[in-house]
Amino acid sequence: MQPLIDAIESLLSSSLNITALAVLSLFCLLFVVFTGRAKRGRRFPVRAIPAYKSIHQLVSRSLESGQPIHVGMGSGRVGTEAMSEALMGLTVFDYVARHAAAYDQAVLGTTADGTILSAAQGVLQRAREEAGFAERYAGNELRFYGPDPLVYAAGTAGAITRDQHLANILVGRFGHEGLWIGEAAQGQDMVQLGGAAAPGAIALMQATLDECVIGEEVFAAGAYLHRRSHLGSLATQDTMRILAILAIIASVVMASLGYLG
Amino acid sequence: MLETPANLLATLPPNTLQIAGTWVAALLTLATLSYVFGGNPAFRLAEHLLVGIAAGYAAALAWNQMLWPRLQLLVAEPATYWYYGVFFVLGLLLLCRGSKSVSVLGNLPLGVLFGTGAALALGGGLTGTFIPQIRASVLSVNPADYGEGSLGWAYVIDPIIVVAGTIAALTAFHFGARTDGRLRALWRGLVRAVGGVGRGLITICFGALFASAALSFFAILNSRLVFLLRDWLKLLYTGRP
Amino acid sequence: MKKILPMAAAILCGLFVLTDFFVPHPSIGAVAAVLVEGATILAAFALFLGVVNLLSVHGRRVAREARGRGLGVVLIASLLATLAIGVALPGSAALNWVFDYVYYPLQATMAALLAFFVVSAAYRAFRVRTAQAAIMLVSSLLVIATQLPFGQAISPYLPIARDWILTVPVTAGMRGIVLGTALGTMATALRILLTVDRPYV
Amino acid sequence: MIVCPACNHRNPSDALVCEACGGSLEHFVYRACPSCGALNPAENVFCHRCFDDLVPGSAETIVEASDIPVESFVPSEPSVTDREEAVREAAAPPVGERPTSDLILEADAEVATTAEVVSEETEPGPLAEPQQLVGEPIERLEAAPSEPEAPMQPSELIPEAEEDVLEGLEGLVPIAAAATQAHAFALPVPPSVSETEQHDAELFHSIASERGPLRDAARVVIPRRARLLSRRGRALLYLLVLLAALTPVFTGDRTSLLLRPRDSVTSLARDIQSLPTGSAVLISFDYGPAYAGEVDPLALAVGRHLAASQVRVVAMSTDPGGVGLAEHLYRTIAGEMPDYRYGESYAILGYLPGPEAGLRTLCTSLGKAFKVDYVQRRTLSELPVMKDLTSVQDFDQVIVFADDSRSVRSWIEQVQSQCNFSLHALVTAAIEPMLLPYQQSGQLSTLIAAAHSAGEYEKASGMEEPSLHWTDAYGAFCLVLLVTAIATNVAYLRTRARQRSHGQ
Repeated sequence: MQPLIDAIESLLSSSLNITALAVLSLFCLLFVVFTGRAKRGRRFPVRAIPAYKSIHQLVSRSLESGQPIHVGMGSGRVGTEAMSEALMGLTVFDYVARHAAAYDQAVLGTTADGTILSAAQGVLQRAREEAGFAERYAGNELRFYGPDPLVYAAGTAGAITRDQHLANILVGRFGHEGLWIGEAAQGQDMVQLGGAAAPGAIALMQATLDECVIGEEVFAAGAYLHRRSHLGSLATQDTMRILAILAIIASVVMASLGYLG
Repeated sequence: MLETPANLLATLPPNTLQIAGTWVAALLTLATLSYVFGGNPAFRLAEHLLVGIAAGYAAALAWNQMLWPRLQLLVAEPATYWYYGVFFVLGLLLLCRGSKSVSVLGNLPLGVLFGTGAALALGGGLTGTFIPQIRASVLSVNPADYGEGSLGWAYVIDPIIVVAGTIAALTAFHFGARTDGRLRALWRGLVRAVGGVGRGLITICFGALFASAALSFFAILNSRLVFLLRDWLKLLYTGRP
Repeated sequence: MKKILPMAAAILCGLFVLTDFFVPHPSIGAVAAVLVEGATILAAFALFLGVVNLLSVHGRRVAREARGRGLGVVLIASLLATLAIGVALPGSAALNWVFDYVYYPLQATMAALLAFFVVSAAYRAFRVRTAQAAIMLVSSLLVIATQLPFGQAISPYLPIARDWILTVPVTAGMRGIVLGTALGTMATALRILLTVDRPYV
Repeated sequence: MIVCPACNHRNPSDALVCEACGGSLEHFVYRACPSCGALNPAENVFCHRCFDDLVPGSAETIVEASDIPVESFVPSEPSVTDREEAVREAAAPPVGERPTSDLILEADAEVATTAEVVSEETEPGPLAEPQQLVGEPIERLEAAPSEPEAPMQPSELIPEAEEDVLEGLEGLVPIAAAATQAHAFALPVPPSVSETEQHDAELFHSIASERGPLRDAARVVIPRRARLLSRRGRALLYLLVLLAALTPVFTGDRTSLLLRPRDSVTSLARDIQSLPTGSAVLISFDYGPAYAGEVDPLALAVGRHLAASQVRVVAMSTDPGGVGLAEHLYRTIAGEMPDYRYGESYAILGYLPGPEAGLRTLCTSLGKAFKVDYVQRRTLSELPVMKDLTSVQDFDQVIVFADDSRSVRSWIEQVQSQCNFSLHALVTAAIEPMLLPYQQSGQLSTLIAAAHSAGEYEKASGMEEPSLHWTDAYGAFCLVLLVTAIATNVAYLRTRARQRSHGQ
């Protein structure tokens, strides 16, 4: 009993903790409600994001022309806070790999981290098995270059320029290596898309890539590509955004009137 | 086994390794820089060398710093450090991903990794970024708080830009696009207008970050050229290396 | 079982680590610390998986393809040699030599190439086709001009102007991006913890 | 029931593989777009052709893509309201300007707006019952050709689209699948054809054989930018950068005489100058070899200044590569000053993995974070330099050299917020803007962008050496960027003028 009381006491001891817990509970509640609605088929119209549309088109075109698409999943590591960006790279790879597998075509995935590599291996193997071409699963469709970001850039740029790829999609945690890969592959006849969450990386990537997803849009990859259940989390994010803006406005008004410290 | 060549190297004159090293480094620098004039065999050699050495170096570091010390602790005091044993077994399961037939065994360690990572991302995003950043954007926009008379009015512009800009930039990411109904259309127009301003601010931010990064990269290029000219060719005189 | 065990592991690990953020209690903290440390151990194992992948991809290239065979050999040899020196002689002069004279210059020069790439990217980004490109052009040139080493000598107001740009409009834009990213990160993490998204099974 | 796309065999709805030909059925689940009728893979959220939402109505239950139940291959039907929407949309004037240029680059912006408007403004209502649909496709197909045209893509960019046998059929992927399916057994004839199936077959045939709208769909608008820079232009640009970096060799670096330290640099130099002999400074080398070129000169200048002021220095790193750099740097400094010895004047503790949790232990005990030091492998208490230094609070100043804003943030959030000390961040120029808010709030005592600060620091600390400032180069680089901006816009205006004259 005592440890529990201690735990509750320590929870209550910090105002940040209480605020955070309240926000988290609200977030969870909204998330469960909206995801349930999305799963039951409630519509949630979203604005168009050109880069994701292009991915749809590129996948169709790749199936038609037989040219593979490269998906760069960056250097985020699963098991750290970089997981969420890394996971979005994996989601895009999942989408591309499923389509490629269904038509028994090649795909290329690269990453700078072993944990993403192992997750991506599972994704690709599953896609090949589900498509009925389990024997086509080969180790060399997923490549590891790294772990340093620039090593990843050099290795990946080399790999995608050696063979003719239709497109180069870079989604995940990227730093300056996004610029490196984008510019090194510029001479090739290749569509380049991508996105990252860090402002420093995205400032460079949007200068070099044909189309770019920025910041929060990266985390919508699943909803825009093939995971309809993710639409629920977009609705949650929108609601939380409105609440956050209202909170900022209310606090600013109170602060200006002298009610807050 | 490796001690013999190491000892042999130690018998060479003191500066030999350093001079050889400078030459190797300079040639590799030139090979890499040659990429500026298009891909060529020298660059490809440098690229492959880098990929190989980086992976080998990182793996050696992971072994020396992460795995070997913990393995020693586990062997020495299994009762205290039993949990290292658990993670070593999970690690071996993760290695099963390399083989097609036993790949499914890797799911368990990946579950652990994704669960831990998700919690770190959620907790960090909430307590490290979301709440502190919202708190940081709560600034007084009352001119009286910034000084008397017109001075206060002049200084209050900055917090107003920061607060309004933060809200606008946040709005730029809004996903919803419902248009049915007049009220919704109004809301939609508002979101678009504010989001447009936000997108402008985000672009200013990108411009500034682009310029800073360019400066950073140029400084790195300079340091490589200084290495070539000063340390290798000894063309530039300076008091110190 | 094949699916349930990893899912249970994910939820359980996630709950412990998450609780640690809100309840600074020593026993929960200890479990969470073990899990976070365990994640780094697993990442070290995963690195070896990556090394195996590199060896197999390039080994296959050496064995089957005529083109680039020599390069594959260089890669494999340099990898194995560095690994052997690093494991057998940690902290030795030989490892330091590899770091100082091979690894460091290669990495640093790869980064130096970014100076060229950033200019050719600017050629694309500075083309004033849209209002956004114009904003980008103006703000980049302003920031880089105000940051010159002799800026202070030209006018003491240049650094002040730069600081204003960076602390007012840029901070506002960046805060918007960061807040949005935090929302996205939280939603993504929640999808894992509530097993809406299961990339591991 | 699922019709196998390869051999038309009808399988029970829970079949995973076709009973007749053995092909996989799992992925052959298609959904017809409610507004244009194109078939899309079931996972798509947008129609690949008209970009409309494919989010279905309440009649269908949605499940995760990974466990999509196998549904009929028969396309689900658009409702009456959808049809009206489609007609209305078709009657509306084409939105957005059709690009006249033959440069796809210039078309991009317009393409994006067209697509955006279409996908945002048309929203299909809930799907209705199938019996409402008799006679519907003809109307819809009549309406279809007058739909806003997708912008044309220059044929030279996509020659394969012109030559492809399956041209125009890319939305109808099952056909492609059937073509790629190598071995099919006998193709069993369906026993009897119901009215709905007949209708579906007609719809399918009419869509497949209708060339007009599909031709547009085949010219998928892929945002491929024409190569703006020719190989020669690129080489010229790179040559300019190289020349800019080499300017000081030709000009003798004259502008370095104008160098005047900025306030932040002066204040850091003053802080270090005011440290009494024997006080201690903790330096964290949180940068890797890639950015060492930028940070090293400043780190060297600060290190020399500390050594000259006889301040004890303890170095560590949260970057695996940083320890090697620290050791290299201190070997250089120790080589210059004979009485500057390891263990007495300075020590390198090593690499601290796991930035967040690891850094937090620094507040309680250095010995817990680092069991032994990096160079001599001795416990910390054995080193004379570590006298009276047990936790991070015992240091007079903490200096962090970093190439990643996250590591500086970890220092602020995990260490500085827990135990009070003055923290100086000397970082790459690339991440400096991201840390400015922390300097404004006072959490960082100093924030310096390394790029060209080494020279300024040497001036400010009075330790000036005849070392290179390389100041001219930065000025030249700024000029190169300006020239680039002018060149690209001149080129752009010229192309536009040429296009305009072609248009007339």
